[in-house]
Amino acid sequence: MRWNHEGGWAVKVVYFAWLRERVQRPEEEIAFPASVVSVADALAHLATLGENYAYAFEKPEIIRAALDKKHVKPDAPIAGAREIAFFPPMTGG
Amino acid sequence: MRWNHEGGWAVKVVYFAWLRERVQRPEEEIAFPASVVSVADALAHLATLGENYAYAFEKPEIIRAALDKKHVKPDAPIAGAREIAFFPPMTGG
Amino acid sequence: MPRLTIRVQPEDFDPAREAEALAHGRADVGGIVTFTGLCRDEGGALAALELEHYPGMAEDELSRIAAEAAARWPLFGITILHRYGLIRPGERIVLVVCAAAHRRATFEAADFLMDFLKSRAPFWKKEHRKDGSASEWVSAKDSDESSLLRW
Amino acid sequence: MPRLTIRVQPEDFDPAREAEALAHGRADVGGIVTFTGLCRDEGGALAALELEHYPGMAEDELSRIAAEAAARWPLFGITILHRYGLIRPGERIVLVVCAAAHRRATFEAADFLMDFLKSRAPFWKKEHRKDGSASEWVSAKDSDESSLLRW
Repeated sequence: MRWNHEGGWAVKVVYFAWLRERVQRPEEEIAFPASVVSVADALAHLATLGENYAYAFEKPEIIRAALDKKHVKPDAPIAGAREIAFFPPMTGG
Repeated sequence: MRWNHEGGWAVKVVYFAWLRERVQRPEEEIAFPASVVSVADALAHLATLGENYAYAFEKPEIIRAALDKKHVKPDAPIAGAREIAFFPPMTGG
Repeated sequence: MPRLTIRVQPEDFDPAREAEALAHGRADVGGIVTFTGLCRDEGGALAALELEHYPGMAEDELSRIAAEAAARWPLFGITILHRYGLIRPGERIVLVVCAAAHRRATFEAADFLMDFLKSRAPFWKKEHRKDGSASEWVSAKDSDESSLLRW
Repeated sequence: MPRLTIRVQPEDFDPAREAEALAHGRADVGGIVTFTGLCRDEGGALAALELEHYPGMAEDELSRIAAEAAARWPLFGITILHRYGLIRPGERIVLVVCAAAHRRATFEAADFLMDFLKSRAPFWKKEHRKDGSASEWVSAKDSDESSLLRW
Protein backbone atom coordinates (compact mmCIF):
# COMPACT_ATOMS: atom_id res chain seq x y z
CA MET A 1 0.00 0.00 0.00
CA ARG A 2 1.29 3.43 -0.94
CA TRP A 3 -0.48 6.72 -0.21
CA ASN A 4 -1.07 8.66 -3.39
CA HIS A 5 -1.46 12.38 -4.03
CA GLU A 6 -5.27 12.33 -3.76
CA GLY A 7 -5.14 11.13 -0.19
CA GLY A 8 -5.98 7.59 -1.31
CA TRP A 9 -3.51 4.73 -1.84
CA ALA A 10 -2.22 2.29 -4.40
CA VAL A 11 -2.47 -1.41 -3.70
CA LYS A 12 -1.85 -4.60 -5.67
CA VAL A 13 -5.12 -6.22 -6.78
CA VAL A 14 -5.14 -9.82 -8.05
CA TYR A 15 -7.88 -11.77 -9.82
CA PHE A 16 -8.47 -15.48 -10.32
CA ALA A 17 -10.48 -17.82 -12.54
CA TRP A 18 -13.32 -16.19 -14.48
CA LEU A 19 -12.81 -12.89 -12.66
CA ARG A 20 -9.27 -12.78 -14.09
CA GLU A 21 -10.61 -13.62 -17.55
CA ARG A 22 -13.31 -10.95 -17.42
CA VAL A 23 -11.04 -8.22 -16.04
CA GLN A 24 -8.56 -9.37 -18.69
CA ARG A 25 -5.51 -9.24 -16.44
CA PRO A 26 -4.18 -11.31 -13.56
CA GLU A 27 -3.13 -8.36 -11.41
CA GLU A 28 -2.65 -4.63 -11.38
CA GLU A 29 -1.89 -1.72 -9.10
CA ILE A 30 -5.01 0.30 -8.23
CA ALA A 31 -5.08 3.77 -6.65
CA PHE A 32 -8.21 3.67 -4.53
CA PRO A 33 -9.80 7.00 -3.55
CA ALA A 34 -9.85 7.86 0.15
CA SER A 35 -13.57 7.02 0.30
CA VAL A 36 -12.76 3.33 -0.20
CA VAL A 37 -12.60 1.82 3.29
CA SER A 38 -13.79 -1.78 3.11
CA VAL A 39 -13.35 -4.72 0.75
CA ALA A 40 -16.93 -4.10 -0.44
CA ASP A 41 -16.03 -0.47 -1.20
CA ALA A 42 -12.99 -1.63 -3.19
CA LEU A 43 -15.14 -4.05 -5.17
CA ALA A 44 -17.74 -1.35 -5.90
CA HIS A 45 -14.97 1.00 -7.03
CA LEU A 46 -13.45 -1.61 -9.34
CA ALA A 47 -16.87 -2.18 -10.95
CA THR A 48 -16.80 1.45 -12.16
CA LEU A 49 -13.47 1.16 -13.99
CA GLY A 50 -14.89 0.04 -17.35
CA GLU A 51 -17.05 -2.44 -19.16
CA ASN A 52 -14.90 -5.48 -18.45
CA TYR A 53 -14.82 -4.60 -14.73
CA ALA A 54 -18.57 -4.02 -14.65
CA TYR A 55 -18.99 -7.50 -16.19
CA ALA A 56 -16.51 -9.13 -13.82
CA PHE A 57 -18.15 -7.70 -10.71
CA GLU A 58 -21.79 -7.79 -11.84
CA LYS A 59 -22.69 -10.23 -9.03
CA PRO A 60 -20.73 -8.89 -6.06
CA GLU A 61 -22.58 -11.17 -3.64
CA ILE A 62 -20.89 -14.30 -4.99
CA ILE A 63 -17.37 -12.87 -5.14
CA ARG A 64 -14.87 -13.88 -2.44
CA ALA A 65 -11.96 -11.75 -1.28
CA ALA A 66 -8.65 -12.13 0.50
CA LEU A 67 -6.40 -9.52 2.09
CA ASP A 68 -2.74 -10.51 2.04
CA LYS A 69 -3.77 -14.09 1.25
CA LYS A 70 -6.29 -14.45 4.05
CA HIS A 71 -10.05 -14.86 3.50
CA VAL A 72 -11.99 -11.77 4.61
CA LYS A 73 -15.60 -10.67 4.73
CA PRO A 74 -16.90 -7.75 2.62
CA ASP A 75 -16.84 -5.38 5.61
CA ALA A 76 -13.14 -5.96 6.34
CA PRO A 77 -11.16 -2.68 6.24
CA ILE A 78 -8.49 -2.70 3.55
CA ALA A 79 -6.20 -0.14 5.21
CA GLY A 80 -2.72 -1.61 5.54
CA ALA A 81 -3.19 -4.45 3.05
CA ARG A 82 -0.48 -4.95 0.45
CA GLU A 83 -2.51 -7.31 -1.73
CA ILE A 84 -6.26 -7.63 -2.30
CA ALA A 85 -7.51 -10.71 -4.14
CA PHE A 86 -10.93 -11.23 -5.72
CA PHE A 87 -12.12 -14.62 -6.94
CA PRO A 88 -15.18 -16.81 -7.47
CA PRO A 89 -16.17 -19.52 -4.96
CA MET A 90 -13.44 -22.16 -4.79
CA THR A 91 -13.84 -25.44 -6.67
CA GLY A 92 -10.74 -27.41 -5.71
CA GLY A 93 -10.46 -30.86 -4.22
CA MET B 1 -26.98 -83.57 11.49
CA ARG B 2 -27.66 -87.22 12.10
CA TRP B 3 -30.56 -88.60 14.10
CA ASN B 4 -29.33 -90.82 16.88
CA HIS B 5 -30.95 -93.73 18.71
CA GLU B 6 -32.32 -91.57 21.56
CA GLY B 7 -34.44 -89.51 19.17
CA GLY B 8 -31.89 -86.67 19.31
CA TRP B 9 -29.16 -85.98 16.76
CA ALA B 10 -25.44 -85.54 16.34
CA VAL B 11 -24.11 -82.30 14.98
CA LYS B 12 -20.68 -80.77 14.54
CA VAL B 13 -20.01 -78.10 17.16
CA VAL B 14 -17.09 -75.67 16.72
CA TYR B 15 -15.57 -73.23 19.21
CA PHE B 16 -13.38 -70.18 18.74
CA ALA B 17 -11.02 -67.97 20.75
CA TRP B 18 -11.29 -68.35 24.54
CA LEU B 19 -14.32 -70.63 24.19
CA ARG B 20 -12.12 -73.06 22.24
CA GLU B 21 -9.40 -72.77 24.88
CA ARG B 22 -11.81 -73.37 27.75
CA VAL B 23 -13.61 -76.28 26.11
CA GLN B 24 -10.14 -77.55 25.23
CA ARG B 25 -10.97 -78.60 21.71
CA PRO B 26 -11.70 -76.78 18.45
CA GLU B 27 -14.61 -78.96 17.43
CA GLU B 28 -16.47 -82.14 18.22
CA GLU B 29 -19.57 -84.10 17.34
CA ILE B 30 -22.29 -83.72 19.95
CA ALA B 31 -25.37 -85.91 20.28
CA PHE B 32 -28.01 -83.48 21.52
CA PRO B 33 -31.04 -84.94 23.31
CA ALA B 34 -34.40 -84.39 21.64
CA SER B 35 -35.26 -81.70 24.19
CA VAL B 36 -32.65 -79.41 22.64
CA VAL B 37 -34.53 -77.20 20.18
CA SER B 38 -32.86 -73.80 20.05
CA VAL B 39 -29.31 -72.48 20.03
CA ALA B 40 -29.85 -71.41 23.65
CA ASP B 41 -30.90 -74.99 24.52
CA ALA B 42 -27.76 -76.33 22.85
CA LEU B 43 -25.61 -73.92 24.81
CA ALA B 44 -27.29 -74.87 28.10
CA HIS B 45 -26.80 -78.54 27.29
CA LEU B 46 -23.11 -78.06 26.52
CA ALA B 47 -22.63 -76.27 29.87
CA THR B 48 -23.61 -79.52 31.62
CA LEU B 49 -20.96 -81.66 29.91
CA GLY B 50 -18.19 -81.07 32.45
CA GLU B 51 -16.15 -78.55 34.35
CA ASN B 52 -14.40 -77.12 31.30
CA TYR B 53 -17.75 -76.69 29.52
CA ALA B 54 -19.31 -75.08 32.58
CA TYR B 55 -16.39 -72.63 32.65
CA ALA B 56 -16.57 -71.93 28.90
CA PHE B 57 -20.32 -71.21 28.98
CA GLU B 58 -20.55 -69.52 32.38
CA LYS B 59 -21.71 -66.26 30.82
CA PRO B 60 -24.14 -67.42 28.11
CA GLU B 61 -25.42 -63.87 27.55
CA ILE B 62 -22.12 -62.77 25.94
CA ILE B 63 -21.66 -65.81 23.72
CA ARG B 64 -22.45 -65.54 20.01
CA ALA B 65 -23.54 -68.37 17.78
CA ALA B 66 -23.68 -69.27 14.12
CA LEU B 67 -25.59 -72.03 12.34
CA ASP B 68 -23.86 -73.22 9.19
CA LYS B 69 -21.65 -70.11 9.29
CA LYS B 70 -24.47 -67.60 9.63
CA HIS B 71 -25.03 -65.45 12.74
CA VAL B 72 -28.16 -66.49 14.63
CA LYS B 73 -29.98 -65.37 17.75
CA PRO B 74 -30.30 -67.63 20.83
CA ASP B 75 -33.88 -68.57 19.95
CA ALA B 76 -32.97 -69.86 16.48
CA PRO B 77 -34.00 -73.53 16.03
CA ILE B 78 -31.03 -75.79 15.38
CA ALA B 79 -32.96 -78.47 13.52
CA GLY B 80 -31.32 -79.13 10.16
CA ALA B 81 -28.02 -77.42 10.96
CA ARG B 82 -24.85 -79.30 10.07
CA GLU B 83 -22.53 -77.06 12.08
CA ILE B 84 -23.14 -75.00 15.20
CA ALA B 85 -20.45 -72.48 16.18
CA PHE B 86 -20.02 -70.75 19.54
CA PHE B 87 -17.65 -67.85 20.04
CA PRO B 88 -17.04 -64.65 22.02
CA PRO B 89 -17.88 -61.20 20.59
CA MET B 90 -15.72 -60.53 17.53
CA THR B 91 -12.63 -58.35 17.80
CA GLY B 92 -11.33 -58.17 14.24
CA GLY B 93 -10.57 -55.11 12.18
CA MET C 1 -23.28 -53.89 -9.26
CA PRO C 2 -19.85 -52.77 -8.09
CA ARG C 3 -16.80 -54.98 -8.24
CA LEU C 4 -16.39 -56.73 -4.87
CA THR C 5 -13.08 -58.22 -3.79
CA ILE C 6 -12.91 -60.11 -0.50
CA ARG C 7 -9.81 -61.91 0.74
CA VAL C 8 -8.93 -63.51 4.09
CA GLN C 9 -5.28 -64.46 4.17
CA PRO C 10 -2.22 -64.78 6.43
CA GLU C 11 -0.04 -62.79 4.00
CA ASP C 12 0.49 -59.04 4.02
CA PHE C 13 -1.12 -56.98 1.23
CA ASP C 14 -0.34 -53.86 -0.76
CA PRO C 15 -2.95 -51.11 -0.17
CA ALA C 16 -1.75 -49.09 -3.17
CA ARG C 17 -2.06 -52.02 -5.56
CA GLU C 18 -5.56 -52.80 -4.28
CA ALA C 19 -6.64 -49.16 -4.63
CA GLU C 20 -5.25 -48.96 -8.13
CA ALA C 21 -6.97 -52.19 -9.14
CA LEU C 22 -10.33 -50.59 -8.32
CA ALA C 23 -9.75 -47.56 -10.56
CA HIS C 24 -7.71 -49.30 -13.23
CA GLY C 25 -8.82 -48.68 -16.78
CA ARG C 26 -11.77 -46.48 -15.88
CA ALA C 27 -12.09 -42.69 -15.86
CA ASP C 28 -15.40 -42.34 -14.03
CA VAL C 29 -13.92 -42.74 -10.55
CA GLY C 30 -13.91 -39.44 -8.67
CA GLY C 31 -12.71 -40.63 -5.29
CA ILE C 32 -11.06 -43.55 -3.56
CA VAL C 33 -10.93 -44.03 0.19
CA THR C 34 -8.43 -46.50 1.58
CA PHE C 35 -8.46 -47.48 5.24
CA THR C 36 -5.54 -49.51 6.56
CA GLY C 37 -5.70 -50.93 10.08
CA LEU C 38 -2.33 -51.57 11.69
CA CYS C 39 -1.07 -53.51 14.71
CA ARG C 40 -0.12 -51.06 17.48
CA ASP C 41 2.66 -51.93 19.92
CA GLU C 42 0.63 -50.71 22.94
CA GLY C 43 3.42 -48.55 24.29
CA GLY C 44 6.05 -51.17 23.54
CA ALA C 45 4.31 -53.88 25.59
CA LEU C 46 3.02 -55.95 22.69
CA ALA C 47 5.13 -58.68 21.07
CA ALA C 48 2.49 -59.75 18.57
CA LEU C 49 -1.21 -60.19 17.90
CA GLU C 50 -2.61 -63.57 17.05
CA LEU C 51 -5.64 -63.31 14.78
CA GLU C 52 -8.00 -66.28 14.84
CA HIS C 53 -10.84 -66.53 12.36
CA TYR C 54 -13.70 -68.82 11.38
CA PRO C 55 -12.74 -70.07 7.91
CA GLY C 56 -15.58 -69.81 5.45
CA MET C 57 -17.76 -67.72 7.69
CA ALA C 58 -15.21 -64.87 7.72
CA GLU C 59 -15.29 -64.61 3.92
CA ASP C 60 -19.10 -64.99 3.87
CA GLU C 61 -19.64 -62.25 6.46
CA LEU C 62 -17.26 -59.83 4.72
CA SER C 63 -19.07 -60.49 1.43
CA ARG C 64 -22.43 -59.89 3.08
CA ILE C 65 -21.26 -56.59 4.61
CA ALA C 66 -19.77 -55.51 1.27
CA ALA C 67 -23.04 -56.32 -0.52
CA GLU C 68 -24.91 -54.26 2.06
CA ALA C 69 -22.64 -51.26 1.46
CA ALA C 70 -23.02 -51.75 -2.31
CA ALA C 71 -26.80 -51.59 -1.88
CA ARG C 72 -26.64 -48.41 0.20
CA TRP C 73 -24.10 -46.31 -1.69
CA PRO C 74 -23.43 -45.82 -5.41
CA LEU C 75 -19.99 -47.47 -5.47
CA PHE C 76 -17.90 -48.75 -8.37
CA GLY C 77 -15.88 -51.10 -6.23
CA ILE C 78 -15.24 -52.42 -2.73
CA THR C 79 -12.18 -54.33 -1.59
CA ILE C 80 -11.86 -55.89 1.86
CA LEU C 81 -8.76 -57.80 2.92
CA HIS C 82 -8.29 -59.22 6.40
CA ARG C 83 -5.25 -61.09 7.64
CA TYR C 84 -5.11 -63.88 10.21
CA GLY C 85 -2.26 -65.55 12.06
CA LEU C 86 0.62 -63.87 13.88
CA ILE C 87 0.92 -60.14 13.25
CA ARG C 88 3.70 -57.96 14.66
CA PRO C 89 3.46 -54.30 15.75
CA GLY C 90 3.57 -51.96 12.77
CA GLU C 91 2.20 -54.60 10.40
CA ARG C 92 -1.06 -54.25 8.48
CA ILE C 93 -4.14 -56.19 9.66
CA VAL C 94 -7.06 -55.03 7.56
CA LEU C 95 -7.75 -53.05 4.41
CA VAL C 96 -10.95 -51.46 3.13
CA VAL C 97 -11.02 -49.64 -0.21
CA CYS C 98 -14.07 -47.95 -1.76
CA ALA C 99 -14.19 -46.25 -5.14
CA ALA C 100 -17.06 -44.11 -6.41
CA ALA C 101 -17.89 -41.16 -8.63
CA HIS C 102 -18.30 -38.94 -5.59
CA ARG C 103 -16.40 -38.48 -2.37
CA ARG C 104 -19.22 -38.69 0.16
CA ALA C 105 -20.13 -42.27 -0.82
CA THR C 106 -16.53 -43.42 -0.45
CA PHE C 107 -16.11 -42.01 3.05
CA GLU C 108 -19.46 -43.21 4.34
CA ALA C 109 -19.15 -46.69 2.85
CA ALA C 110 -15.60 -47.25 4.13
CA ASP C 111 -16.58 -46.06 7.61
CA PHE C 112 -19.66 -48.31 7.55
CA LEU C 113 -17.63 -51.31 6.37
CA MET C 114 -15.08 -50.93 9.15
CA ASP C 115 -17.82 -50.55 11.78
CA PHE C 116 -19.63 -53.70 10.67
CA LEU C 117 -16.49 -55.67 10.02
CA LYS C 118 -15.33 -55.09 13.60
CA SER C 119 -18.55 -56.37 15.18
CA ARG C 120 -19.81 -58.91 12.63
CA ALA C 121 -16.86 -60.61 10.94
CA PRO C 122 -15.66 -63.66 12.92
CA PHE C 123 -12.12 -62.65 13.87
CA TRP C 124 -10.63 -62.67 17.36
CA LYS C 125 -7.44 -61.03 18.56
CA LYS C 126 -5.13 -62.44 21.22
CA GLU C 127 -2.32 -60.30 22.60
CA HIS C 128 1.11 -61.78 23.22
CA ARG C 129 3.08 -59.53 25.57
CA LYS C 130 6.79 -58.89 25.54
CA ASP C 131 7.12 -59.46 29.29
CA GLY C 132 6.08 -63.10 28.84
CA SER C 133 2.89 -62.73 30.90
CA ALA C 134 -0.10 -64.87 29.94
CA SER C 135 -1.51 -64.02 26.52
CA GLU C 136 -4.94 -62.42 26.68
CA TRP C 137 -7.89 -62.28 24.33
CA VAL C 138 -8.86 -58.73 23.43
CA SER C 139 -12.31 -57.78 24.78
CA ALA C 140 -14.91 -56.39 22.44
CA LYS C 141 -15.59 -52.72 23.14
CA ASP C 142 -19.09 -51.49 23.91
CA SER C 143 -18.21 -48.54 21.69
CA ASP C 144 -17.91 -50.92 18.72
CA GLU C 145 -21.50 -52.09 19.20
CA SER C 146 -22.87 -48.58 19.73
CA SER C 147 -20.98 -47.45 16.63
CA LEU C 148 -23.35 -49.61 14.58
CA LEU C 149 -26.31 -47.54 15.69
CA ARG C 150 -25.03 -44.69 13.53
CA TRP C 151 -26.08 -46.52 10.34
CA MET D 1 1.53 -31.88 17.59
CA PRO D 2 1.12 -34.20 14.60
CA ARG D 3 3.39 -34.14 11.61
CA LEU D 4 1.84 -31.91 8.93
CA THR D 5 2.85 -32.17 5.29
CA ILE D 6 1.33 -29.74 2.78
CA ARG D 7 2.32 -29.60 -0.88
CA VAL D 8 0.83 -27.75 -3.84
CA GLN D 9 2.45 -28.93 -7.06
CA PRO D 10 1.84 -29.60 -10.75
CA GLU D 11 3.37 -33.10 -10.54
CA ASP D 12 1.51 -36.32 -9.76
CA PHE D 13 2.09 -37.94 -6.37
CA ASP D 14 2.23 -41.46 -4.92
CA PRO D 15 -0.54 -42.02 -2.34
CA ALA D 16 1.09 -45.21 -1.01
CA ARG D 17 4.43 -43.51 -0.42
CA GLU D 18 2.74 -40.62 1.39
CA ALA D 19 0.71 -42.99 3.57
CA GLU D 20 3.79 -45.00 4.43
CA ALA D 21 5.76 -41.88 5.29
CA LEU D 22 3.18 -41.07 7.98
CA ALA D 23 3.52 -44.46 9.70
CA HIS D 24 7.20 -45.04 8.98
CA GLY D 25 9.31 -46.02 11.96
CA ARG D 26 6.46 -45.90 14.47
CA ALA D 27 4.32 -48.69 15.91
CA ASP D 28 1.65 -46.61 17.64
CA VAL D 29 -0.40 -45.99 14.48
CA GLY D 30 -3.63 -48.00 14.51
CA GLY D 31 -5.25 -46.62 11.38
CA ILE D 32 -4.53 -44.68 8.22
CA VAL D 33 -7.17 -43.18 5.95
CA THR D 34 -6.13 -42.15 2.47
CA PHE D 35 -8.49 -40.21 0.23
CA THR D 36 -7.50 -39.75 -3.41
CA GLY D 37 -9.53 -37.44 -5.61
CA LEU D 38 -9.38 -38.22 -9.31
CA CYS D 39 -10.30 -36.41 -12.53
CA ARG D 40 -13.48 -37.95 -13.98
CA ASP D 41 -14.04 -37.98 -17.73
CA GLU D 42 -17.70 -36.90 -17.39
CA GLY D 43 -19.03 -39.63 -19.60
CA GLY D 44 -16.19 -39.24 -22.09
CA ALA D 45 -16.90 -35.54 -22.68
CA LEU D 46 -13.93 -34.14 -20.77
CA ALA D 47 -10.54 -33.65 -22.43
CA ALA D 48 -8.84 -32.19 -19.35
CA LEU D 49 -9.28 -30.10 -16.23
CA GLU D 50 -7.25 -26.96 -15.74
CA LEU D 51 -6.59 -26.28 -12.08
CA GLU D 52 -5.80 -22.67 -11.22
CA HIS D 53 -4.61 -21.74 -7.73
CA TYR D 54 -3.55 -18.72 -5.71
CA PRO D 55 0.13 -19.34 -4.99
CA GLY D 56 1.02 -18.79 -1.37
CA MET D 57 -2.56 -18.55 -0.20
CA ALA D 58 -3.28 -22.15 -1.32
CA GLU D 59 -0.49 -23.53 0.88
CA ASP D 60 -1.46 -21.21 3.76
CA GLU D 61 -5.13 -22.26 3.65
CA LEU D 62 -4.31 -25.97 3.50
CA SER D 63 -1.94 -25.54 6.46
CA ARG D 64 -4.64 -23.70 8.39
CA ILE D 65 -7.23 -26.42 7.70
CA ALA D 66 -4.71 -29.11 8.68
CA ALA D 67 -3.91 -27.30 11.93
CA GLU D 68 -7.63 -27.10 12.68
CA ALA D 69 -8.03 -30.85 12.16
CA ALA D 70 -4.96 -31.46 14.32
CA ALA D 71 -6.58 -29.44 17.11
CA ARG D 72 -9.87 -31.35 16.87
CA TRP D 73 -8.69 -34.96 16.54
CA PRO D 74 -5.84 -36.88 18.17
CA LEU D 75 -3.80 -37.44 15.00
CA PHE D 76 -0.19 -38.48 14.50
CA GLY D 77 0.05 -37.02 11.04
CA ILE D 78 -1.77 -35.22 8.24
CA THR D 79 -0.66 -35.01 4.63
CA ILE D 80 -2.44 -32.87 2.04
CA LEU D 81 -1.25 -32.69 -1.56
CA HIS D 82 -3.06 -30.72 -4.24
CA ARG D 83 -2.07 -30.49 -7.87
CA TYR D 84 -2.53 -27.56 -10.23
CA GLY D 85 -2.18 -27.17 -13.99
CA LEU D 86 -3.58 -29.45 -16.67
CA ILE D 87 -4.97 -32.75 -15.40
CA ARG D 88 -6.35 -35.52 -17.64
CA PRO D 89 -9.25 -37.89 -16.89
CA GLY D 90 -8.13 -40.73 -14.64
CA GLU D 91 -5.31 -38.68 -13.11
CA ARG D 92 -5.04 -37.83 -9.42
CA ILE D 93 -5.90 -34.28 -8.27
CA VAL D 94 -5.81 -34.28 -4.50
CA LEU D 95 -4.62 -36.48 -1.65
CA VAL D 96 -5.50 -36.41 2.05
CA VAL D 97 -3.88 -38.85 4.48
CA CYS D 98 -4.56 -39.05 8.22
CA ALA D 99 -2.85 -41.38 10.67
CA ALA D 100 -3.92 -41.92 14.29
CA ALA D 101 -4.01 -44.50 17.06
CA HIS D 102 -7.72 -45.06 16.46
CA ARG D 103 -9.86 -45.43 13.38
CA ARG D 104 -12.64 -42.94 14.18
CA ALA D 105 -10.26 -39.97 14.27
CA THR D 106 -8.78 -40.86 10.88
CA PHE D 107 -12.15 -41.09 9.12
CA GLU D 108 -13.57 -37.94 10.67
CA ALA D 109 -10.46 -35.85 10.12
CA ALA D 110 -10.02 -36.91 6.48
CA ASP D 111 -13.70 -36.21 5.77
CA PHE D 112 -13.43 -32.80 7.50
CA LEU D 113 -10.25 -31.92 5.58
CA MET D 114 -11.84 -32.71 2.22
CA ASP D 115 -14.95 -30.69 3.08
CA PHE D 116 -12.99 -27.61 4.09
CA LEU D 117 -10.43 -27.95 1.36
CA LYS D 118 -13.17 -27.89 -1.28
CA SER D 119 -14.73 -24.67 -0.01
CA ARG D 120 -11.79 -22.81 1.52
CA ALA D 121 -8.62 -23.59 -0.39
CA PRO D 122 -8.15 -21.21 -3.37
CA PHE D 123 -8.29 -23.60 -6.33
CA TRP D 124 -10.53 -23.29 -9.35
CA LYS D 125 -11.34 -25.89 -11.98
CA LYS D 126 -11.91 -25.18 -15.66
CA GLU D 127 -13.25 -27.91 -17.93
CA HIS D 128 -11.83 -28.40 -21.41
CA ARG D 129 -14.23 -30.48 -23.50
CA LYS D 130 -13.36 -32.97 -26.17
CA ASP D 131 -15.88 -31.49 -28.62
CA GLY D 132 -13.91 -28.24 -28.71
CA SER D 133 -16.75 -26.17 -27.24
CA ALA D 134 -15.80 -23.21 -25.05
CA SER D 135 -14.04 -24.19 -21.84
CA GLU D 136 -16.12 -23.56 -18.74
CA TRP D 137 -15.32 -22.85 -15.12
CA VAL D 138 -16.82 -25.39 -12.75
CA SER D 139 -19.49 -23.85 -10.50
CA ALA D 140 -19.23 -24.27 -6.75
CA LYS D 141 -21.94 -26.56 -5.43
CA ASP D 142 -24.31 -25.41 -2.71
CA SER D 143 -23.87 -28.90 -1.27
CA ASP D 144 -20.20 -28.13 -0.68
CA GLU D 145 -21.07 -25.15 1.51
CA SER D 146 -23.79 -26.98 3.41
CA SER D 147 -21.38 -29.87 3.95
CA LEU D 148 -19.37 -27.56 6.21
CA LEU D 149 -22.30 -27.25 8.60
CA ARG D 150 -21.75 -30.86 9.64
CA TRP D 151 -18.62 -29.89 11.60
